[in-house]
Amino acid sequence: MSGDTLVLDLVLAGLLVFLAWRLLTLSDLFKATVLFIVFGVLLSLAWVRLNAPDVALAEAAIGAGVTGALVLDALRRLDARGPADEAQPLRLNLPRLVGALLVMGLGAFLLWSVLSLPPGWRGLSSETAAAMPRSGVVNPVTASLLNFRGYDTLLEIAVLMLAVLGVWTLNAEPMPPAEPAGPILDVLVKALLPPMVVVAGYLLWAGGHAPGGAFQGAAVLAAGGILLHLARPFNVANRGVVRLVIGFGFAVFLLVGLTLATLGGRFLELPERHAGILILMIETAAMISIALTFVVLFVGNARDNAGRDTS
Amino acid sequence: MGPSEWLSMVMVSVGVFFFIAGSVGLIRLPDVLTRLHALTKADNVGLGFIVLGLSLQAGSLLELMKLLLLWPLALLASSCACYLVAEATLLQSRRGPGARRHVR
Amino acid sequence: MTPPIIYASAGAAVLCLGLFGFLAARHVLRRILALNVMGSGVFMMLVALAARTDPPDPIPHALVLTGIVVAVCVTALALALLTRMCRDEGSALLPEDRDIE
Amino acid sequence: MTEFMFLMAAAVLGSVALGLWRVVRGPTRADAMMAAQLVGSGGVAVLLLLSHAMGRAHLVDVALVVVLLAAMVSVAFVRRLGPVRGDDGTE
Repeated sequence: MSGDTLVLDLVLAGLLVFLAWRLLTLSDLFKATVLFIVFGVLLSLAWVRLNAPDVALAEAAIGAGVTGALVLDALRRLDARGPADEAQPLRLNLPRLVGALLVMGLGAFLLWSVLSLPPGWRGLSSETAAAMPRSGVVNPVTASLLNFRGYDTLLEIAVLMLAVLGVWTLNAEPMPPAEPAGPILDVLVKALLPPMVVVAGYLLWAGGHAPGGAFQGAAVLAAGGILLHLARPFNVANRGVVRLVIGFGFAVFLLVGLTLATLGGRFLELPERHAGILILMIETAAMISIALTFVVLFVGNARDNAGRDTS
Repeated sequence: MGPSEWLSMVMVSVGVFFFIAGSVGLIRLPDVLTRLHALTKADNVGLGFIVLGLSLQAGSLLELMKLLLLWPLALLASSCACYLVAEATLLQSRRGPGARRHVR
Repeated sequence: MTPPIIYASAGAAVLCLGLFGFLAARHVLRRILALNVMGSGVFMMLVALAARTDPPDPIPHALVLTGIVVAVCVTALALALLTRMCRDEGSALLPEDRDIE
Repeated sequence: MTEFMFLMAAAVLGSVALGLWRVVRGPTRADAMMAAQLVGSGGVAVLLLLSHAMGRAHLVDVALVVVLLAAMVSVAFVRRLGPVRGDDGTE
């Protein structure tokens, strides 16, 4: 590794730490949110440098994009009830000083454990490489998510559904008044939606052999939905169809697992011959559900365009 | 190194120069609209030069197509975003400096 | 000094900053941001330590992908709770923080 | 060539860091909204340069996603935190 690449890594890592510090200490929460979004984009550059392009895609789309839009939306709702900032967010008093010292101790311990790891340790990469031919796909991250660690991903989709249930139950977000979209915004939405759908489909298809997959594709698709909602607010009410689509991905995944179990295999243990097509099926269903889930998390449970309380 | 590599290195350097110019403009210029102008114009030109320089080195047709699709998308997105931010700034200033933004 | 060590150290620093912010901040929105920052620090350490071999270990990548998705769910739910609290009680601080000045 | 691309990527990253000074300093919210554009185009440039330097063509996909998502976040900024149209009777 030559010195030139190290310059980039040092600048990037330093910038990440600086952003984390500033976004927690700036008194204006709006600027903190801006820095949070910047932090997400730069973090995806760090994933690229660490040879984790799948994670980079997810971070850019979910960590920076969808989360950023969610926080901005919440900030507006808080703003309506007085200034959303603090004079001195992290001023040191005695309890905080003790906390800071403890956290610094934790940091020193982590640093020591990182530096003292044996250099030749290979983790689970050899085991994964040995199991890859039986997984049905070429991308080891997709194989791990959908095949080796199927349980985790199934429950992850369940967590997404639970979050939607929580947001619907809290009913916290009366929709803001629909502002007319200007002509330029209309042009932007019309021009960006088709590439977003194409890129989402491409990421889903590419997931088998290259970086990409259901979650990244879903986030790009959801970004399209959120963009549309920002320009022309629409309503995704808690209705039968919406619930059906949100549950679809989980249902398909569960059904595949149960069918395999009844056919004599074990739950979620994909047979070698059909693993590729099963993974694509599960991922397609999951992408549609997850995309709608993200949009619903953003839109909330607003039934009423006038901004009145709907509870 | 062949001439195409030299050419792409020159183009990438010009692109990076525009990026730096854009950031200097963002810091030095006196008001929001001029800063917006500096940022959007310089960054778009800079990205264009970098895309051109790298497309000379593209390994496959698919990669070349993706690169050439990327720049118009970035142009469109950032010029529309620039317009929207400028419009918001004008709306804000027309209401007067003391006017509190309120959300109904 | 290799890239994995640089990013793992930065990840430890980001984790600690996030943890301190989560413990010390009063505004709930900042606490939510801090929680996300802390999670990112954990992810940085995981992926950085996976990158010490070439090709990198894919299992931490899959774990971090799951983590990112769960983090956005948690954030959405926490923001909905915060907005509801703010609507019902008129403050974005937790009850025990409100009277301290 | 590879080293040159790494250096150029570092330079673009540095210029993004310079621009962030304005975001933190303000003074108006519009200055902070520019951050989405700044980090969008800068991030894409770094990704493209890294894609060439690290010899991984699929990083262009990441750049595409960053472009699309940065546009969405820019719109979210303006629509959620810009002034509400029609407040002053001019629209």
